[in-house]
Amino acid sequence: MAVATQLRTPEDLANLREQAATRRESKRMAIAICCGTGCRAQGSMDLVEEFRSRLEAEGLSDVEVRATGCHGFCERGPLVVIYPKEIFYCGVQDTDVADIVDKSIKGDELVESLLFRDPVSKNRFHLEHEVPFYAKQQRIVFRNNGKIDPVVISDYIAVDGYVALAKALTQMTPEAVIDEVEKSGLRGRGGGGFPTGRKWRICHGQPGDQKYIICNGDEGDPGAFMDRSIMEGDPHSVLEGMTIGAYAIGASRAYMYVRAEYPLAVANLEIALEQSRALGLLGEDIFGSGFSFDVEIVRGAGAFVCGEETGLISSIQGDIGSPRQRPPYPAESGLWDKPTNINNVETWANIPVIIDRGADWFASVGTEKSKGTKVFSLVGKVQNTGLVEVPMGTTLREIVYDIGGGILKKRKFKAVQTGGPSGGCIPEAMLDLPVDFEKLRDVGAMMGSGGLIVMDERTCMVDVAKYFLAFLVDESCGKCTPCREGLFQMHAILSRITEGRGREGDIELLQRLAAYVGESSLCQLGGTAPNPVLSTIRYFRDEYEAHIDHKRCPAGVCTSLVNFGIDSEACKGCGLCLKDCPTEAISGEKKAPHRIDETVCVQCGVCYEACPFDAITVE
Amino acid sequence: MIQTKHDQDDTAQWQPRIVAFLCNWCSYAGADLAGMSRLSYPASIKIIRLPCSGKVDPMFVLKSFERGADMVLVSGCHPGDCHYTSGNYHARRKLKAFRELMSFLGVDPRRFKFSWVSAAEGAKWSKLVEEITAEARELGPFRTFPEAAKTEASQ
Amino acid sequence: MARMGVFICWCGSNIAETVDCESVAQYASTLPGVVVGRSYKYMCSDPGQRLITDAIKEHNLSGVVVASCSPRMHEPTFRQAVATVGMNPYMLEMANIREHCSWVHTNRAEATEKAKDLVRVLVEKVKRNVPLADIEVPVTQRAMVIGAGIAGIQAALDVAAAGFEVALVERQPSIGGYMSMLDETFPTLDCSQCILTPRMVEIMQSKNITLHSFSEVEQVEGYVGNFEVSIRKKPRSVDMEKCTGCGDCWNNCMARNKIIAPSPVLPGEHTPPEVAEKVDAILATYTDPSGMVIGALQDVQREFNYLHPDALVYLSEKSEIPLARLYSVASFYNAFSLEPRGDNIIRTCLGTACHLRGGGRIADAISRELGIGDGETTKDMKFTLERVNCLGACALAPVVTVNNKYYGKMTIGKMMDVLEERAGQDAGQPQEQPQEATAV
Amino acid sequence: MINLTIDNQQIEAEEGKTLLAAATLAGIDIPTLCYHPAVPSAGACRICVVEITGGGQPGLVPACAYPVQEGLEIQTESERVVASRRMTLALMLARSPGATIIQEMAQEYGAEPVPMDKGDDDCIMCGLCVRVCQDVIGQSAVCFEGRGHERKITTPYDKQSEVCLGCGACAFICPTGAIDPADYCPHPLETIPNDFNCGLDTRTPIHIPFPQAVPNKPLIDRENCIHFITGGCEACKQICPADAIDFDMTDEYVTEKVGAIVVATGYELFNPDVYAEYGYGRYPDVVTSIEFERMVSASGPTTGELVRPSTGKPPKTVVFLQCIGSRREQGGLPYCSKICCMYTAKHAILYKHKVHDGQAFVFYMDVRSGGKNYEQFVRRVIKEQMATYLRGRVAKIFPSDGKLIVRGADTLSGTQVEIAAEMVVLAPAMVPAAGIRNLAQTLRIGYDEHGFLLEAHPKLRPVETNTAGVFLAGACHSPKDIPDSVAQASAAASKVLGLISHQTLTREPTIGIVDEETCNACFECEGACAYGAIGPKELKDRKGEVTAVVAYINEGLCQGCGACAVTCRSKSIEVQGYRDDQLFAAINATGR
Repeated sequence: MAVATQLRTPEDLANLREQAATRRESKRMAIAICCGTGCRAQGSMDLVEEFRSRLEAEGLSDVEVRATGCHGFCERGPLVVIYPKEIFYCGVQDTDVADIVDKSIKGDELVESLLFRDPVSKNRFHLEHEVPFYAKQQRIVFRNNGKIDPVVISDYIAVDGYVALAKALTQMTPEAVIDEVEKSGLRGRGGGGFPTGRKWRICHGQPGDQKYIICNGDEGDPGAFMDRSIMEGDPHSVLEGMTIGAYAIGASRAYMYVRAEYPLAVANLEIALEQSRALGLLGEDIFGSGFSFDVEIVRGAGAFVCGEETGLISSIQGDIGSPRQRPPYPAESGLWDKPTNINNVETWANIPVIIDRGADWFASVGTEKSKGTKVFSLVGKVQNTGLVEVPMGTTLREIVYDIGGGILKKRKFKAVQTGGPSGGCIPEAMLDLPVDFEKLRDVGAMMGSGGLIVMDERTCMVDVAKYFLAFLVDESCGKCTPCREGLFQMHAILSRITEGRGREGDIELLQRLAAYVGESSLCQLGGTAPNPVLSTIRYFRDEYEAHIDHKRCPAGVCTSLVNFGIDSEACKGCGLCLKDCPTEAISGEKKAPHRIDETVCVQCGVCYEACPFDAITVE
Repeated sequence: MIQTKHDQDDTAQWQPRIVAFLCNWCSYAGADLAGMSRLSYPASIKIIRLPCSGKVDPMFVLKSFERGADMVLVSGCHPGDCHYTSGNYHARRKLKAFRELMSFLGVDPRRFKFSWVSAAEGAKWSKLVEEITAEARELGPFRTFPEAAKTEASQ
Repeated sequence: MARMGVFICWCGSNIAETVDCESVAQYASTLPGVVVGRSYKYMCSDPGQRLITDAIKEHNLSGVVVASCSPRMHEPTFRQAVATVGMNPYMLEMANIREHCSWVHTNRAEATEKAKDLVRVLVEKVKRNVPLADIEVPVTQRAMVIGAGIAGIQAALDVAAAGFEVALVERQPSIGGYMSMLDETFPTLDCSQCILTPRMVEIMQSKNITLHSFSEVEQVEGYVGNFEVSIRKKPRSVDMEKCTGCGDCWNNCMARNKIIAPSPVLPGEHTPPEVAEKVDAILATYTDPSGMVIGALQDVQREFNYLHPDALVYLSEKSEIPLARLYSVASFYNAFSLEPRGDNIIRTCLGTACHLRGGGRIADAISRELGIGDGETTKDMKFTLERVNCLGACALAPVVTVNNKYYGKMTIGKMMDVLEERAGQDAGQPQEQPQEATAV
Repeated sequence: MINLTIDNQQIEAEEGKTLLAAATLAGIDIPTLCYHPAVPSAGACRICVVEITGGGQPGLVPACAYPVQEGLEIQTESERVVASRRMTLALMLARSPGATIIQEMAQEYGAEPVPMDKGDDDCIMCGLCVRVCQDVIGQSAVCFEGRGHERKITTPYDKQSEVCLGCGACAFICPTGAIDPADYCPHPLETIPNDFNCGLDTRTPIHIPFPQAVPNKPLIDRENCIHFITGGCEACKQICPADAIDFDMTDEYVTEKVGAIVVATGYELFNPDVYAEYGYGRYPDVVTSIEFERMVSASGPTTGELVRPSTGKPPKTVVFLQCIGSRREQGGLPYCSKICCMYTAKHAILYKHKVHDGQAFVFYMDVRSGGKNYEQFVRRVIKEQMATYLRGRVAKIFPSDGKLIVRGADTLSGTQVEIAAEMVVLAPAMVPAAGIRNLAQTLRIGYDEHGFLLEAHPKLRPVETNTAGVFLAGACHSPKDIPDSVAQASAAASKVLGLISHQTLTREPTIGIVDEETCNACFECEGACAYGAIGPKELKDRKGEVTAVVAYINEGLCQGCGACAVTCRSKSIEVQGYRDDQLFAAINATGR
């Protein structure tokens, strides 16, 4: 169905949009099935096949089956949404296809069992926008995810795709585009929050005819996967944003650096590139404006440090991803020593909307200094894990409880970690903190790429700090002493603490080392590495003291400080724990209270997780 | 050499007459050195000083034989040492060609000697004279040219 | 008609010992054109010379032959003498009856006979001499000294002191010669450097001396007074004007040893052909491999399931990217493995979300089950375990992938089942392929 | 130029320079470890961090890699800088407790007394070796492997390198000496012998021959310089503050017009390794006199401390052997080298000064001490028992348990003598400097069979040569000591002055003359003339018409060799004083 004709003028684009839109509307109904990595892992591709063959068998040719990108509510995957009514079915298996077709496609009823049931309020919702997970969200970046088929460009064009590009190239000067972006107040979504407009203006002002644009799709933060979903679900919005940016800055070439662990994203982007080149939306003299631009995909190879600008640049240049000292900043001398502008995937995806609907509209969303929305990946001990796009200023409580559906297994909320290894944790007391670059930084955390990891009482904060340090020690490029040696020593101290060999003064030592590493490291990986430790000490000093002074792990996580037992009254003898125990340390007859053999138990805590009756005791 | 020299009687042997054309810078100086070193050699040789072995005109050699020389010697600097850079090269090539002509004219080529003697080779000079004198004795007196000259003079 | 004078010298006893000088003189006077023939004990002495000059005046001689020692010794002496009385010096020549006669012959009769011959030859020649006038030649009033040891230095300084320009040519990079290597000098035990160095400095400071160090005489043209010496100044590779001798260069020179450049290697010389073939295919897809090193390595890894050493070496030779750089890149990034990997590549996610939901426990369980640690491969090459930092599917924590197939919300139990299922399959081609998109 | 403030001191620096360079120029010391002027900065070790207090983003930045900026204010010893430096040193000490430089720096700048896990790896991972090999030398033999704390420096696959040149730059530049190229270089490492110290110590390709060299400027030995062999390494060019290095220099030919030439090319020492019996070249403790001189010299390889090459300890017994190569009819040089007896006596004295309890022996044939105060000098050595003089020759030297047995004869006592020496010094003969024969031929002066230049007359004209205008001085004429050389030099100078002090000089008139009637302009003569003295000359009639062209001999250039006269077919050229009629007359006179 690929349209081969070149779009030479905005009018050509408009005609194509007309055609595509009418073709979409002509269909009575459309069954949108989420084929993001998450749902795909739960078999959504089979659903697509099943629906197609069923519809064919039933001769219902006026219904379209659309394999879309990620809808965001991964917890409840695979997701199916039936348009135009937006009926929302979750947890759909291929056995339910027949039911859905008969009731919702042919008839006008709902398949009750597949409707979303809110664990707290227990009532059911059958329209997507009513589902609490989506209700409070405002989807700008995810505007097309779930609505279009990522590998069909006409889908994207049908929903006003490339209108912004045509407007920018034919009606606006590069300076005007930059002013618009600056006026919009858009700030970098990669983590730093540097005003995008100003960044473009600096690079635009640099001398030299050859400039580069880079899309940072490394997304190294563990617990963050929004860039993935955008690249998989709506690649053209990123490409369009980059083309507009390149026009504004005067760059002729761009590189998209995509993580090795995102093969589907690479595949969808390659297809999107082919299709936009075929339509002349990339390559020579786009829309007859004389502006030529092309994009090349560079696959990352698994290095968190390549998320740092200069690390990424040296990786593209085919070398180890070691950052270098700045200045000179990449805007002055970046890729192959030419002026280079680097922005995150989510930042680029915002650009078309700003140009299309204007800076004022964008500025109306979000807080005074942090404009627009932010996509968070809500994960960890929360009911509804998935991607949440909320306007800046939304409070953490709303995200965790209203959207996230509260804590898993109704355990008590302890903290939420934002900004990944560079960020910090926020205790319950600050749940009402509105999400904003400055506010998060003030409390010792960081917006970061947007990973929101919810932790409950069963999470040991010292273990979390140790986890992040272990991550950073493994991901440090090893070039500068503070990061290579400092983090190693801090990790060693934390390991001692979690193994019950903590000593007096360890906390102060950690703080001094943290200050040193943060201050003296060469790049921002080292610069922000101490944040997780500092913030866990700041808010959960008591846990540290418990580990050091009393050799106890209140959360029952640090294995060497904990041993598990079974409370004979509470234990119903259901045998769940016995089945899961990896070392067969649990014994007992069905319906009779079970016992844990101390010598064999490795304190892995699986039984504690598995027991529905909280019969496992922790001392 | 304090005792006076007495007349040694070695006239019994026939004393060939050898005319020698020596280049002033090397061979002549070499002969001087032989003298200074008091080396002795037969008195058969009579030295004519020329600026360079390159100055030896083949006609001189012919004229010497005609005037009764039993042997003619031309001696110059070692190749490369010539005071005039290339004089000895000219001499070597010219006189080599002339030697073929002489044998054609009936003169035993062994009667015409060519050698290099540097200013420091006094000993080499004296040995050279001894050798060519012995050879000249072997060859015996050279008569072909003087007779021809005599008959010519007589006509 | 020539009026010749012949004067035989006795040279004390040096000539008279083996040559009867008186009879030679007597014989000479009988030669045609000879008007006076005398002999005297020391012709070169003052009375000897006066004997000649008086005879010239008395007999109005036109030419003189002096038979004595070598002309190389006293020709100038006698020529000056005759010039004082108006005779053209070139009308006088010498017959060498000492070095060429008396000193080398013992037989008195033969020696005397030879002396007579030599005199006769010279008389005949000199009869035909014509007066000659010396040639005036301009002199370049500059001097050259070749070699700047203590001798060269001294000569140059003396000439310069007299106000003349000197070109001092020294083959070594520095003047000073052997003396600069000495510690002390006999007999005074002066420190050699202390007495030499001032002279060396004097050379540099003297405005008359042009020093050509590290240079050799190549060619000498011309003759006394008008030499043209061409000097080859060997390249120091250091600009003498600019250099201040601060020492930064020789204190930081990197070549501490003699070096031997590696012999150039023909690409693929010792690479198994099938490996070379595959790498060539990969390289064909890149216009400029140096920019796409990571892409190229990923293709190589997909082809061989790991970065085969021969492939890396061959890639380095073909793309001229140093093997060191490829190796450091290969060992830097987690995605690459320098060791052969199993058919099933298990990746357990240890991202924050997965960590919290027990990702670590699953990884430990797999390690216990298969007996392999992080990055290791089972003996039967069936399984490789890699602990990775985030697979980007955090909503399904804890996540495990096997050859890019995602398994979400894993438990240890489920993991064991997957292992069994995978162990059962005979692997065949490893499925490390990226997922195909469902292009419509 | 950029203006900035360092430690409240107003500084001006060139744009593009780093803070470190600006500070060093202003005499402010900033410690560095992973920095080297010739290697691109990495800012890795962070020892050189300074604090930006104004005019830029505040914080700690590495001075070695941070460029100077207009109006920047930095402090090099602020409290934050010192704290950071102390922590960096503490961490490095924890990683490399054994590295001496880190211990010294910790002493000097203080290290935070922080309890840490101790490592034992001397390498502080500064990366200088990788960067010098990759960016300066251009070979990329060593590289990083892995990342983070497990990162290490190695060659690909820990195997022997195929590209390592063995230049040793990595070991030279490593601050802690943790790397040794011998581990991975494909060939054994070999230093560059310093010829000034007779190869007893080493030098680098760019070097000055010796500290007091004049001109005191370096040169590059292109045989060993990496740039000229592989095209890589421009370290010296990068570092030179005066930008004086110019690799493109080639031979330059200069013509000097001079009136007189003094040859003073000096001598060399005969190489005694031809005499197997002395074992020179085989036994390290058998040295030549010049090597001994260098060993005792303060500017020598051991800064004046005399030690045995084999053990490095002062030799207790030294045997001096005279006339090695000199005064030998066969297999050597027949002449006496004149200076050896004197410098051996001097060596005996120097040896006494250096090793008071040492014992010296001298095997001699005859002590030649003819110069002024020479004999008294030698007498003093003998009288004050500085050396035992043994008249006789040495038959053989052979090693036995760490010593060198010198077996020789003492003809005065008529006995066989064996001395267990710890060092043997040979006094080799003096031979003219290498290449003397070529030079003599170029100058067209004579030389003897040993290569010593020939003086015009040994007694009367000792400083002149047979070629007018060329004079001799020093050992190139014959073996001589310094006093004689200097005297001869001054003599030669006076001869030169005698010649060039005049505007003109007279020359022998024995030159060629062309008989213009008979010359048929075949110009054969022009080819024969070595001096280019012959050229065409136009004969004109009164009306200026050219009637004929004949050969013309330039009076100034012609040397009178007569080659043209002999070549001339029409016999139109005569050499004045050696005309054919004169010579024929002389030849005629040879007959009775």
